[in-house]
Amino acid sequence: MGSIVTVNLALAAGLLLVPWLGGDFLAWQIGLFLLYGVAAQGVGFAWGRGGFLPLGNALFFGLGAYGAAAVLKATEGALWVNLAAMALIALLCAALAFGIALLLFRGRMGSGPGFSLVTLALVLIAAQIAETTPALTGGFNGFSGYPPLAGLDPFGGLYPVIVALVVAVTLSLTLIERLPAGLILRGLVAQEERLELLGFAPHRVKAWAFAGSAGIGALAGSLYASHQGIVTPQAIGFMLSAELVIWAAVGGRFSPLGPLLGAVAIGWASSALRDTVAWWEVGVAAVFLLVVLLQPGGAMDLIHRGIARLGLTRRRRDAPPLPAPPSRAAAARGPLRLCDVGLSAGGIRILDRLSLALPEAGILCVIGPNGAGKTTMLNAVTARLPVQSGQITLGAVSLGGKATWQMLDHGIARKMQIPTVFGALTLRENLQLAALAGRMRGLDALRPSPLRWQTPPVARLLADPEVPLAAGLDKDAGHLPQGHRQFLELAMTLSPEPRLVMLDEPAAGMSPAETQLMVRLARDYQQQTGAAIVVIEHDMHLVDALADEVAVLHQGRTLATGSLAEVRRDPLVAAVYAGGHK
Amino acid sequence: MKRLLISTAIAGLMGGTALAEVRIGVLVPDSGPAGLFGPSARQAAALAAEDINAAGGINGEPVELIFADVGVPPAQAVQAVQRLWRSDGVQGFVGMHDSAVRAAITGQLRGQLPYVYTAVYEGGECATGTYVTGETPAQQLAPVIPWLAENEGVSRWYLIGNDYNWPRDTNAAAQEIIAASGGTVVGEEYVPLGASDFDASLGRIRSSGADAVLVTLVGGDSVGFNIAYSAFGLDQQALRLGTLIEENTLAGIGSANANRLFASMGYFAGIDSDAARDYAARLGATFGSDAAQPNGMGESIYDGLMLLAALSNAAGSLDAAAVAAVADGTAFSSPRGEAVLDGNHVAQTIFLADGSSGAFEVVTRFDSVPSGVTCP
Amino acid sequence: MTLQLEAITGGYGDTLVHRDLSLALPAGQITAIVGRNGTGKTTLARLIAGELPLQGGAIRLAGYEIGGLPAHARARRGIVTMPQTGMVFDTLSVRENLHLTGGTPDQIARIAQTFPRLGERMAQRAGSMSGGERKILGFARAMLGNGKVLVLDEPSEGVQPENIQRMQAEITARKAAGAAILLLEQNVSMIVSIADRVHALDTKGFTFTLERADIAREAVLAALEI
Amino acid sequence: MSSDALVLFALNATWQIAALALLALGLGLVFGLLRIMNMAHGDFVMLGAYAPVLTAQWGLPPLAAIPVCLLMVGLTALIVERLVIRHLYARMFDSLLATWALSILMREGAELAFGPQFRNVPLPFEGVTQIGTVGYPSYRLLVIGLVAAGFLALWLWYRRSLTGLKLRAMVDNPTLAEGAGINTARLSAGAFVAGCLLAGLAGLLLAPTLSVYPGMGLDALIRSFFTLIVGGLGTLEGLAVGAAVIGGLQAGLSAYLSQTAGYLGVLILAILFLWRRPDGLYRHR
Repeated sequence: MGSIVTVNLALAAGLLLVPWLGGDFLAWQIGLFLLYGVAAQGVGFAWGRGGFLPLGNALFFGLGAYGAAAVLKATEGALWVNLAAMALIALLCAALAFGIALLLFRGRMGSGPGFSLVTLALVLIAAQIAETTPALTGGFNGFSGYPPLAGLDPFGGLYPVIVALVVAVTLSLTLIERLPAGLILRGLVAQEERLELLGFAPHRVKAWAFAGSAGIGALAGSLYASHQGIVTPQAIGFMLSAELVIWAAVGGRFSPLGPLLGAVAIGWASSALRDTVAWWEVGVAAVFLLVVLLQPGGAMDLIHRGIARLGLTRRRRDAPPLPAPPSRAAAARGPLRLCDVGLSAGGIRILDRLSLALPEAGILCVIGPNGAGKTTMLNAVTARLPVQSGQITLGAVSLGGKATWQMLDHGIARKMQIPTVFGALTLRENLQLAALAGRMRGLDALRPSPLRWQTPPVARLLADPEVPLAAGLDKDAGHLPQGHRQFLELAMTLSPEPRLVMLDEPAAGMSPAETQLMVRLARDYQQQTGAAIVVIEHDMHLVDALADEVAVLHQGRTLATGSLAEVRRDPLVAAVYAGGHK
Repeated sequence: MKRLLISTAIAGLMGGTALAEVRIGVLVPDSGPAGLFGPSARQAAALAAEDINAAGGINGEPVELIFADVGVPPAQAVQAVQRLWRSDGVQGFVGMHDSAVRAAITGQLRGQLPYVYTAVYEGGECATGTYVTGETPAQQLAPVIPWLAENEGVSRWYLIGNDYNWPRDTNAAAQEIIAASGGTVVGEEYVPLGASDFDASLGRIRSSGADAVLVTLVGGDSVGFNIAYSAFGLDQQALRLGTLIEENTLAGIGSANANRLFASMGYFAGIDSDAARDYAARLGATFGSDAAQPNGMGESIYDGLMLLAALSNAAGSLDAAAVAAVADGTAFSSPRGEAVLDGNHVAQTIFLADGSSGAFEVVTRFDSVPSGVTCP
Repeated sequence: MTLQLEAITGGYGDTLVHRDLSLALPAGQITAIVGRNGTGKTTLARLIAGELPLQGGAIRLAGYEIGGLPAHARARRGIVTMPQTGMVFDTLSVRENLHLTGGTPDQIARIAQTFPRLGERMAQRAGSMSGGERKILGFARAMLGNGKVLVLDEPSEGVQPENIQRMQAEITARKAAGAAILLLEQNVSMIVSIADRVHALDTKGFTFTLERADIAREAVLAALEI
Repeated sequence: MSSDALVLFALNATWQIAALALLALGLGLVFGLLRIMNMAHGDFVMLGAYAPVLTAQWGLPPLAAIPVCLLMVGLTALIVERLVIRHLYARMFDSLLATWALSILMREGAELAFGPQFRNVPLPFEGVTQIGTVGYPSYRLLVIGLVAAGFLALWLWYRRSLTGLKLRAMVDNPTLAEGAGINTARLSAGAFVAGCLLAGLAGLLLAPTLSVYPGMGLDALIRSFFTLIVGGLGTLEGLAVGAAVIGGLQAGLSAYLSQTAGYLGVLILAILFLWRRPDGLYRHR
């Protein structure tokens, strides 16, 4: 926490010194670039933290600016009315962005360029409307003739207000990184699939990020109206949107300060060079190109690396863990049943009227030759693939039409075949995210203490001397060897105390000792919680050691169920394996 | 051009020591859509400064020009204006740019410095301390439409422009003038800036039976429209009148597509007068192969500087209040001819030129045309 | 031509799957590797093909080091790989799939006779066929052209027994023509029928080797830990 | 509506569609084959449009514009591929941003090299062809014919030639394509240069109907983008369908409402497509 306060105090002090050292005029100049910078911080937040690139964020900047101008004209400088109205406009912009993102990301749209292009089209529409409705916006010539905020002189009193906004936004963005919300965002970028299996809805997470990005842009825009005394369609146009992205990229989109630095540095350099150097635009474009090619983290990345080299980064102190609140996943009840489930992909029938009743407690191992539909069955249960016919029920509840992220609240957790962990996050952060899963509610995302939650399953795993996790908690999960990754994913899967655990080839790539450990951990969890566990496995030793019951799948159907010895005796099973397949 | 850039850059850097000069800020578009007027505007400014200094400068002091690029969004343009004003000690401004930038600049200056706006525009600028030499719709149309009715026999007008303030205000003025001249408006439409497809509009023009089209499209849109217009043979049906088609735009349109294309402005490179010929010759002599094609938009900076110098010399200083006190009736001359300040606009000569040959040939001229703008 | 893997190291980025692994694939021999899932058989195939970068060691084809060549250059030198998944071009027709490998019309006609399912579906999009049929097509692709080293990753998975028989005949024919063949299989019968040498692979490397005379079902199953 | 007006509308719509398809072709090729959003596409169109300007300036015969265009655009594309694109094949956002920076560089470079002013490219031949009672500019009819023939030839080439087969194989499964001995790096470079050359040729063909200036690329880029979005990114058939829908919608709305309505209509349609049918009208695979 100390460094956040230091950085922001230094930022505030440095910015407030500008008028004192450089005069009101310089402060006025810097003020504009700071406002652009705040809007670019919004872009950087969505892009660097949320992982999706908005190409039309001037939409919110412009709406904020036009809105504030209209309010200022109507209310004639009553400070609190003005401020309340500006806050309201920012909230409305945030709500608009939230709605847009929710609609777009809920569909088939990933974080790819589709979203960027929609925001681009939106800003083109907005600019066209602003340009061609003079009665409303003043048209091309702009909206003017309103007093500045609370009568503050753009060359005097307004500057501290801008600095206050800059510091407030920077502080908020820095704080969010240290809060559960920031961790969830980082998880989103690192491994969306795992986040979803941990019960977080990616489209909602992205919508919140975009709402924040838009709200920040609108706040900057509303002060821009006071700073300029005129709002023209450029404030809501494509070119400004594009520049916001350039500033965020060059300054560094991963850091709250990066976009601010980019906007002030490029804006100020452009304004200084524009009139004397014919090449200035080429220069800015070349710098942008070089950053994209060679320095994707922007200038702030260089600065961070420099600081790290100087050894100035501080180690974070570890606060003592807190007991985590009860998990919603632990409360779920009812055995899982698949009834005549059919699923085809790419014209190939993978599940063919598959019926399978899982026990409410105990361990079921699912075996079958490659291509029998074992993993697809798990994909059908966790709604990763759409079921085309049949029913999947959990007790009395039908799981049809539910999304992957809703499964955890029904008590279902899953470990993937290829372990999916948050590779860019440390082990500790992986476990923190898993501790939030199924337990976090509403405003917990903005409180620091949930990051200290420790769940009973993870506590047990960390206390187990054989489990190779406790030693390297501050290492990046992406650098773990395959076997250790399996244990990390197991810890994350068990952390929310699910009633139904699905383990897809949990021992792949493991040594015999590790395999034995995995067997013991799965058994322990089952006995401690009375949960149901489904294991897909090829390794018959493991099946033998683990299974209370075995189901054999073949060509998308259940071929046999029973104990391992029983299914081994089954002539149908023997026929399938006769070809030599295990 | 490069030499000029360098010399102004050096002048800018050395500015701190050369106190015995009057500094004027010259606002021209070097970038953006109007960037093509940048070179001719800078050259016009250089010639004007030479002429002002040769005639004794402003109040006896030599004039020094400081340029700023205002072909950028208003927020960035006013940064430059403020810098020239607050850091470089500029005492007055002359600018040729779009109306959004003008509105932003008048909002910043608030009448504290004299400011001359020189671009063709929609009219109506009445801010304190702001003087306008640019042609207004009333000036470009009031004498021209009746003349075309009489000499070309046109009466059915179709109005087409880009969808923003200037074309809409121009057409509002045109409506009245056409009605007063006995003509009718058979169609009026606006296309978004950056449009490239005019087929639907051309179909409407054809079926409207128009015999004249008033074109208030700008830049590339105007070029595209006029090319398609001729491709469809509409030049046979209706003549065109443009109020912002200068030499560059005409070059883009091409001689093959310019049949019966008229333009109405305060300046054309082909004006048949000693002042205009002298101006063209000096451009060549001063800038050699770098000389930009002279045109009404670029040349307007010359007029602006001449007006500012005349105002200052009349007032004895560039103090805004002193200038305002003597402004009305101030006269100056330029390659366009003589002009007199009437209110804060000028009454000036308007030329009607025919571009059919690919170069504008002045058909007729109208002297002392009033701006039609009266400020309260 | 003999392919020689000399102490190769490689894997996925920082995650190394093989360290200092050595193996010889002699010309005119079928070498099989067995091992559980996750021991790195597919990774080995990808390292040989050049899909994954070699992080140590050398790969020599007839003595010539090819470990630094891009995948297409190795393919042109005669290293043909049939991957375990994605072994066909789904959007191309069966004929186009075969044509692309350098199969002449004669060769294509012959292979279509060998595998009648392919012959019937020449104009069909490969992606619309069943998993087994695509395996056969992928296998047929690997058999066309002039592969000197054939790396076959689970060719029999999901394939009907009669077609497995045909595959074995094709492989044996290529062996007779002098190709070095690497068979990565879990199908014990196939290995027992045609392999000249079997290596058992574990996460730590090769554990033991069976020569032709010792290759029996039980011994191979032991390697698979079934 | 009279039959004349109907014929004229149909011709105009056809022209719109042909021009859009021509403009979008290079962009679609580069995106479809390489998954690179070439934001500098419009600037290659611009470069191609300057070829006849330079040819005239150098006093060369008009037909020399074709080799000048191919040489100028091809060399630029080759350099761009080497220095920039090659490093960004798997990085979609980065390639978008880098080509955008390139776009600014090319536009500003063109302004420094060619000057900011508008250039006129005269029609290679004048004249109006009578179709029934409707006269239509002959050059436009020629371009429509060329585009139709070019598309057909390209489609056949893509479906029938060995290079076309290799390209399709590379798009389908790059790893397997490498394994089949296809040098995908060289093929990708070739595809990028070809896409840029098509953009340049579009500029060359459309130059006599457009305003030619350094900033003309932006409009070409945006129109191409929306064509691709509606058509579905990546197939020739989809591109033709997209051009038909966008061109038809714009022509229809412009004719019956206004140009602004046509412009907004296209934007709204693009948003709807990106949202509900991200694969476009013509489903890929």
